[in-house]
Amino acid sequence: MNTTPYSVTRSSQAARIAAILGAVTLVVLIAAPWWAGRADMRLMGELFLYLSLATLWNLMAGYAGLVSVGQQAYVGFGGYMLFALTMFGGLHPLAAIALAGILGALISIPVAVLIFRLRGAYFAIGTWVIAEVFRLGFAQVSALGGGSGSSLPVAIVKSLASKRAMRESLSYWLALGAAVLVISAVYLFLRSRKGLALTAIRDNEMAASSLGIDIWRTKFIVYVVTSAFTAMIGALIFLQKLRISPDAAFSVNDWTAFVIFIVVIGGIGTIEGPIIGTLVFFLLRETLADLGTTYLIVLGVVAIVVMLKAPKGIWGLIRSRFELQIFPLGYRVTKRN
Amino acid sequence: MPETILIMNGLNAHYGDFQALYGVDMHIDAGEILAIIGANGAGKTTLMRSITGLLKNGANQILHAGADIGGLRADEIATRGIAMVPEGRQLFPSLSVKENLMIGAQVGRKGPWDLQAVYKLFPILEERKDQQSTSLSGGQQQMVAIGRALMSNPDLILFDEISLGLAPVIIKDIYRALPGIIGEGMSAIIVEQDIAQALKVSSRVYCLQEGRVSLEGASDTVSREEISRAYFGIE
Amino acid sequence: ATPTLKVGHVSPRTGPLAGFAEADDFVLKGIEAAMSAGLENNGKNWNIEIISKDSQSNPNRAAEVAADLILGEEVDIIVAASTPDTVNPVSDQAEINEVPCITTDCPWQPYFFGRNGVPGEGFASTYHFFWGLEDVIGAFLDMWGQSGAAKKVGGLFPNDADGNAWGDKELGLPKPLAAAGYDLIDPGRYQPLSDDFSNYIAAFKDAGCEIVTGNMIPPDFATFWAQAAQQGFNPKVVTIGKALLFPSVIESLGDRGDGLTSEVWWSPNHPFASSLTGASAKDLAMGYTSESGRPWTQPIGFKHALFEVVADVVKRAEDLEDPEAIVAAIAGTNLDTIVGPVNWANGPINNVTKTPLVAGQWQKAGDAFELQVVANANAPEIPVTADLKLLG
Amino acid sequence: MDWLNAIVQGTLLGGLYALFAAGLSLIFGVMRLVNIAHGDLIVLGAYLGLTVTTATGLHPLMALAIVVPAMALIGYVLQRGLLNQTLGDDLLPPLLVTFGLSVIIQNALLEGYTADPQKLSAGGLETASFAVGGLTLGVLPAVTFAIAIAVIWGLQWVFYHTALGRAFRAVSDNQDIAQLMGLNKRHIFGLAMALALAVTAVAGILLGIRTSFDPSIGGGRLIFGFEAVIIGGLGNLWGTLAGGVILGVAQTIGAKIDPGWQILAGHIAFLIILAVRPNGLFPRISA
Amino acid sequence: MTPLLKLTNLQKAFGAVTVADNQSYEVMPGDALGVLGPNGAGKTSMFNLITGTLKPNGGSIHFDGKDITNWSAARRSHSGIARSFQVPQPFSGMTVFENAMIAATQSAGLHGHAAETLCLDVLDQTGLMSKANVLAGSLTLLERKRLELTRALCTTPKLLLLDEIAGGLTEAECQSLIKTIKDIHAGGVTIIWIEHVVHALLSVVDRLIVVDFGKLIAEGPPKDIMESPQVKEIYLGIEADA
Ligand SMILES: Nc1ncnc2c1ncn2[C@@H]1O[C@H](COP(=O)(O)OP(=O)(O)OP(=O)(O)O)[C@@H](O)[C@H]1O
Ligand SMILES: Nc1ncnc2c1ncn2[C@@H]1O[C@H](COP(=O)(O)OP(=O)(O)OP(=O)(O)O)[C@@H](O)[C@H]1O
Ligand SMILES: [Mg+2]
Ligand SMILES: [Mg+2]
Repeated sequence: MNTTPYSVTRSSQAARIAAILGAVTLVVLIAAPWWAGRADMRLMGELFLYLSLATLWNLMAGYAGLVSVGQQAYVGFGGYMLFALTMFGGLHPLAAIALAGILGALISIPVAVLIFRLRGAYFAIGTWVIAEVFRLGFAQVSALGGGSGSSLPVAIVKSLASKRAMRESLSYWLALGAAVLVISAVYLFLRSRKGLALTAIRDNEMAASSLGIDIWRTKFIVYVVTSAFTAMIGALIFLQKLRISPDAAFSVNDWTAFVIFIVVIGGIGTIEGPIIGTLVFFLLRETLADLGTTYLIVLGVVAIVVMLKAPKGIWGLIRSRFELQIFPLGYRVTKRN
Repeated sequence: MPETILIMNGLNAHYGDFQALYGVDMHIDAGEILAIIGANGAGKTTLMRSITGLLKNGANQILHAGADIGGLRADEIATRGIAMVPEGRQLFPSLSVKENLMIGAQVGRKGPWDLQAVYKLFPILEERKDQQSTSLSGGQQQMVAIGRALMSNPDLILFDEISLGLAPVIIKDIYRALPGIIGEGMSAIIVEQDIAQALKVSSRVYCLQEGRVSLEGASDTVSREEISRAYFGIE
Repeated sequence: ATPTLKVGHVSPRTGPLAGFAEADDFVLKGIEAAMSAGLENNGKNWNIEIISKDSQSNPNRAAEVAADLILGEEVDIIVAASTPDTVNPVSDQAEINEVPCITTDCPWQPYFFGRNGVPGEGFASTYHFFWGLEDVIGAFLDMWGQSGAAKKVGGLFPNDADGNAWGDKELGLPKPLAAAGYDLIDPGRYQPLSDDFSNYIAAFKDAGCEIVTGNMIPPDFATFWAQAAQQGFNPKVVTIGKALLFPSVIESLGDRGDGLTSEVWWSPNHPFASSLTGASAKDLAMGYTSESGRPWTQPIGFKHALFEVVADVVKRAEDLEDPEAIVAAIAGTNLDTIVGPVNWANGPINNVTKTPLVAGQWQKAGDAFELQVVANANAPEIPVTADLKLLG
Repeated sequence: MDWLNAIVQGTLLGGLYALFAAGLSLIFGVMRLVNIAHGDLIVLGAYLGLTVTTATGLHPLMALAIVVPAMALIGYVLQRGLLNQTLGDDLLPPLLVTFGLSVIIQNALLEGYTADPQKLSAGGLETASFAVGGLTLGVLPAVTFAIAIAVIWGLQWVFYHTALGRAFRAVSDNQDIAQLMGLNKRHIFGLAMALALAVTAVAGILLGIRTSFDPSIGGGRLIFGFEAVIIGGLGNLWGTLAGGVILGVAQTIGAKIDPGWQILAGHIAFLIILAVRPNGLFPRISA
Repeated sequence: MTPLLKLTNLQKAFGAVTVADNQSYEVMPGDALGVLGPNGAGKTSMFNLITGTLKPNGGSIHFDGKDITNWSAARRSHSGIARSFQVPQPFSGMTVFENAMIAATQSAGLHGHAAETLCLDVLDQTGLMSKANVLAGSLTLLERKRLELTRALCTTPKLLLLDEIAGGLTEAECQSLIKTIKDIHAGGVTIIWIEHVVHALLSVVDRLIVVDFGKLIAEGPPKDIMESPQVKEIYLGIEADA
């Protein structure tokens, strides 16, 4: 029985407007094959995959407090599974992507058991070492090209769809679908009871456990689910790249450092942050990448400047100025009138 | 007439957009014990953080021994002889008890307080001197915090909620020791919730209410009614 | 109006392989000057626009920029050079997008088998010219034969595309070495950027090796070479691929660089000239040295030759609007370039043709090191410039 | 004998890893700063050594007299000008800022020194060797190991037996309160970074003598440094040395089994140790 | 009737410091037990042992008839044990209301509207409603202590462990706190309360235990305990407070 003159809301006007705008944008994006050029579609596809990686990493680091610098382990694992399952298992690429996710979840279980014994910076370094073990391990598998790497046979790519245009649309839709799926899954999860528990763990583990939260299990679930999705994204990435090698598959720069850059620049611990971060990252890359060393130096400077001037990221800056929340997660107590 | 050691002139303090102190005027004379009382959130801790430089404040809002210490960093203020026993103890967990005490001496001021003097005041600390400071009980930690502040031989020492979480016997000991702790010429500002206790040890008292001074007076003359009015405002 | 033909170019301008592309700007400037008046095709003049992108020595990035050139810039021909890390991802993107592609500066086995090429089938749109492991082996055996060193060879092969190809039991060094009566001591594939080679050194010492060979990156070789001396291992001949290509590496080794041997794919003394500019190998190399103040490097010739082939293809293609016609023109190439003849009809395998290879030794002349050709049995047209000296 | 050789060589290699790690261990212990740029700073040290030796013709070990103070100064300025602003409870700001720094240093070195591999020439020291009990050992690795011991002994002494060390630990525990004790945290952190980069300079020069380097080579070495720190346990520099030696020996023994296992074996040793002792072997500070 | 909580020969030491020395006692449902003892006696440690934040070296803990000695802290919370921390442990990045929601959803297992209603009720009761939308990290020490109480209540506990929540209160505030705790107790919640503010404690509890050096040195009705010379000496100081 509620005797107080207060009530609780979880939405806002801005969020409702944003939802409508989001739906319109989604329809426009789905229709991209009819209005965008091939290069644009490929670029957007890549952007969606990075967005998915960033959203997943943000779930782990921004909400579960699991700062991993080893997610490239699952990107590479997923990529290698795509190659192995299609080349040796004869699977259709789409089936291989799904199975890569399941295998990613399975392999992440023993890894989690091991690295969950570590905290904070130790955890971060531990995940990195695990990813290195994956890299060096796959470098020993000569069937997959060992340290030399391997190319995806053209026939397998063509089995996705025989027409080039169809294939390109399909890759694009897969990437878009992945991003939409990942973002909605994370959003719904965070609004759920388990999501609330996750945020509590991030803030204070001792208090969380004494309030009935099974810390290990909650983190474990997040880790395994994130790894599964990451492996699927990895498979999608290497379906586009067509070629895999240990250094490329398990690149800490490409699959983790840039992802951390995206999330932190955008605003960690918010769903909006990775979206903004991804846009900024691609904007920088597309305009400056031809400058070579200068581009990389600019990237480094941006990372430093944003961190110093806006430690909550760009979205944090926007939010503090306008009190905006597009994906409302919190609760607000208001007085009933 | 005793010399005035600290003067606050229209002191303001902010946490981001939130203003916690509004034009606070206070002074404390050398050798005096000043009590500051006030409800929770009145701004007592904020006042102490401003004096010690942990919160920034403007020029000429705080004068120590005649000099403006408004814009100085906390470590510079400490060197000038202002020490604090913070709310909630806040010891250095990776230092032993003895090292916690010794770090207090690092400002390099001369005076009567050294390790031996502190051990004499709190003998249990000598027993525990090589233990990690966090493994002490709350009360023992409070003793270390007091000892640590004394080690810097300050001329002004600030106690924020010194009896919070202490057993009555310890509180009694500490208050009994207070005149000895303060000694010749050292002044103290005490923030205390136990009003009776605060009035008993101090010569003057200020009451804060929502960031403003709502009462000032000699401790032995203020009345209960005045205090409770100053606490909660006039309804 | 003059139509424009777009050529995309990918190379590792930055990152650990940047040495291979250090002369890119110089070479491209020369090529652009030579093509400034346009090229004639079927009586029509075409502008040539070269768009160059950096792979950052990273295969992921190489695939991205290749896709970008193909889909975004819609280049008509794509070219790439310098190690499998750049060549293979670019070729793969070209193959799937059916864009004509020419590559070089990567032994053909890692190019062909590294891309899962099937002998007899090959690829549809992608072509490669360089030498192969059989040439390296031939040149090395030729040189070692002159040395009189014991026929015990220590092998140092990393677990990367080149190392695996060189050390491969079937296609690499082991079989031909055995056939020529050499004992190859091969402890296995090490991971690049290892900090310790004592186990190799111990194994080579135990076996009494007097020759060391392999394919390494410069820091690994430097580590090995210092440790070898510290641990009392002094071979008579050290012949290493890749690591010993660049004069800067040899200089960094100081006196210990004197007498090291390597394969030579191109040098100012090669008796070839550019089909595009008429410049001789010497002209090209000296041009770079005088412009940059840096010593010449072997990739300069191949980078230049890559665009010679492009120019030749552009002139001959039946229809420059049609990728298939361009591919047909590539396949029909028969051109004498600054690195030797390029003719895919003579290839050892589909889509691959080979240029001549000799063996050379870094010899100290005054203050600087010179790469002297010391063995040329497989390419006698390239003159020997000095005799092989033994180490130690 | 081969096994003994592998173990001895691995131990000496561990000295180098411990030097890579000592600076990291110090700043991680004092500031909880995970410095991604540490590997690149080692390389920077090597390049400074190169510049000094080519400009003056000094022996690289003599060049330390110039490079060590130079790196210390860089460390102090870097800390006060940049890194101090990133410190707090959160792991990420320093992680991202040092990542940015790493990219900047790498590419600036590439612009300044090109991608050419470089080496510091130490003359006879590079190849000198001596024999003990049937083993031939390099003088350089032995000197490196001895320097590692000296450096670590020095750091450990500073950390646990001096007022500066006490100040390091106090500031690392609670910055606000340490300031109340008259400690200027910005200055103290600056000193910690200066000390760390002084050690880094030594590591960089010894690396530059041992093998050739180019601007991109730092990142690969970084992970070994972190592993050594963690194996040893936070706040215990002798532990860091032990961690380095464990890594080195695991690598040489792994390589003895199969050269492909060399680096992998080091990582696996690290994981096994952490599985058993999540705070490392000899922690003095809780992580 | 089975005791709600039963400690049997509970043992815990940190090196040479013994914080629980063979402790055995029982708490019946509906009891209100006070805990006194000098600083460092092991009172907070006893709470840590009961809630599972610390693992004992020996002995057992039974709750509601079940042996919970090896249960995780989370499981104990689900079964109805709640506590406040002496040093407050808020989820500083969440609002006060969300802090309460954690307790209501995770420990009490409530969903949606039911959880929200419970939290609003408790916030009202503990006087934190005006701070409901404020980040917990920006609360003052005393507000944090109230938040501790709020969260503990939102777990709908059977057993409530309170660790020094009356310290630092003004007289008026103290009276209102006492009233709140009495109400909670009257609502059927069993309470164990560690407190140095003795008069507050005495106005609520019906039994006292005294701990020193980890040992139970006295147990009984408050009146007897406060009169005992031993307690006067080690806890209150020789001359008892007037
Ligand atoms: N870090 C902070 N950020 C924002 N506001 C703060 C912060 N610390 C304190 N405040 C606010 O400043 C005001 C004064 O707080 P202060 O801690 O000085 O009170 P106090 O008198 O010491 O109270 P208490 O008796 O509870 O310790 C309060 O309203 C509090 O909410
Ligand atoms: N993690 C730990 N490691 C070592 N010793 C500890 C640890 N936690 C507590 N102690 C020691 O156990 C003793 C009891 O501590 P505890 O916090 O239980 O005391 P307490 O009775 O709650 O005291 P207070 O009234 O001051 O809060 C203290 O002497 C303390 O030094
Ligand atoms: Mg306060
Ligand atoms: Mg306690």
